[in-house]
Amino acid sequence: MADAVIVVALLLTAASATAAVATRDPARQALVLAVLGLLLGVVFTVLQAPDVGLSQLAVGSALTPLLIMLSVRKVRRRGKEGDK
Amino acid sequence: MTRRTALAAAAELLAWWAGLVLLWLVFISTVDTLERIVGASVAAVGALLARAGRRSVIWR
Amino acid sequence: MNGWILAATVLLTAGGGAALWGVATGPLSRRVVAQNLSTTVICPSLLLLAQGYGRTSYVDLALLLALLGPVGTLVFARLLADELTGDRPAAWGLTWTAAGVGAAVVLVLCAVTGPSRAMVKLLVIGALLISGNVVASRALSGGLRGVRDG
Amino acid sequence: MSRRLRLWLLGVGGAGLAALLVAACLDVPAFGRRSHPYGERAVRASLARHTANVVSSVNFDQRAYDTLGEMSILFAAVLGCVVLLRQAGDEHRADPRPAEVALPVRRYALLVLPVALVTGLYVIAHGQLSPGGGFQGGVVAATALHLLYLGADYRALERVRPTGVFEVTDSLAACSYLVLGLAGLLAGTAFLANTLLPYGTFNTLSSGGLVPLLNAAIGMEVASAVVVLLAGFLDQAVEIEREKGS
Repeated sequence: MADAVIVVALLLTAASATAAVATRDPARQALVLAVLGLLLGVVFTVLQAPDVGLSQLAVGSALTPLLIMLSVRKVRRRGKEGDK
Repeated sequence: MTRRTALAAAAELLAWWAGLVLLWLVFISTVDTLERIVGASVAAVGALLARAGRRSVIWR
Repeated sequence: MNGWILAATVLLTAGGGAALWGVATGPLSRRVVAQNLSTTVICPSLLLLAQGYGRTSYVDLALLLALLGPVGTLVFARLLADELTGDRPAAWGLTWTAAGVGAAVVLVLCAVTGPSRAMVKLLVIGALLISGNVVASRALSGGLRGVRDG
Repeated sequence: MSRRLRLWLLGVGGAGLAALLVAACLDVPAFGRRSHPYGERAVRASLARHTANVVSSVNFDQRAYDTLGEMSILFAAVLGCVVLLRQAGDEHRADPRPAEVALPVRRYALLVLPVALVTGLYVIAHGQLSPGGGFQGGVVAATALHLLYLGADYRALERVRPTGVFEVTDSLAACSYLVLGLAGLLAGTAFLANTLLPYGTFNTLSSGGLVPLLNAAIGMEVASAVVVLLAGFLDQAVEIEREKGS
């Protein structure tokens, strides 16, 4: 019965991955990617792989969103400068 | 750096250092001499960064 | 199937599902709040899993999430500040309930582990999680136009 | 090649791939079976060298050469970013505006900054005992530094983080990983062989021979690489602007 948590974690990860693909706007996608990283961390923990889970949490919760949002900000600023 | 500010700086660093050493002792499971040495040096680096961070934010 | 893993599953399904649904749909302000809540909900479930599997080394995962989760929300609060100025996301009710759930889980686990350094570690994680959650929601609801530093 | 033909080709290719995948999945041993040939040998070798965390033993002892590859991948990636994101001729650096941040947010950032750094270094130091290691701890330590940007403004972060120092630390850490490997050669055994240092007592900080040192080298390398990487991104996003009218 300990598989119940594996099934739930996998289903949530599949749903969040689909949501990440379905979201078109990069800023909103970064939000969904952050939650996806979190759920992947849970999947790795549940499958008894804490090292991989730790890597996923370390990178996915703060570093990836920061990189994506900085790029989005640069592209949006470059867009505004171009129109002026 | 008058004597007073040097004292204040040392007190702040010491306070941060003590707090971070306690934090390190809470984190680790088995406590032995090597852990204490590594913990003390890591806490020192953390204290320096804490002070540098506070000063960089306030000093305009 | 011990109770801890069952509790973690329930928390993961309810909290994780709600946070995922919140972050995937609706206005931007609600999505950001949902992302903040996802950290506050999944960290206690990691703690419960650590207790359920009987491995204290898994507590480091919850510690890391309690530290970096709010940092991720601060990233969004900071870099989406101009888009969030329109509708202020002030979901304080949800924030406090999630913080309450986290606190309850941490206290129960502290009671189980008994007075030891491991219990202090759990308390540190609980404190980091709740303070991070509150500060992140404070940053989301207009924190980044706040008082100018002296 | 009309569009329809292309789609048709994609369909055939996809169907072939799907068939092969299904065939492969049918032959995969059942999930969670008792015998794991690779796993048993890895655990035996790891315990022989008193390394409690088998994953770290595989990473930094049995397959240290692959970790050398991973480290150089990260080094090359950050090098590429630094080259691509440097300031172009027609761009100038505008001084970052000081941002007003609410006091609780600022106080939280200043408080969590050292705690996150200590946690990152804790994860690096205990790489061979509990889950974690150089990669995870390095990322945590690097992200901790950027709390200053999130809690205050970019100028505060620039004051605390001289990019040149971190670039030098990055290459020094990479070189120290190599030197540790060469030390094995000099001592007459193989490159990156874990036969130099005593294995120490099990489950203590000094156990595992070369593993903790390689862990620390990777930790420093990843931490400074991520700081340099984020420095490039932050400069572009916050400071560098194009000349007007160009």
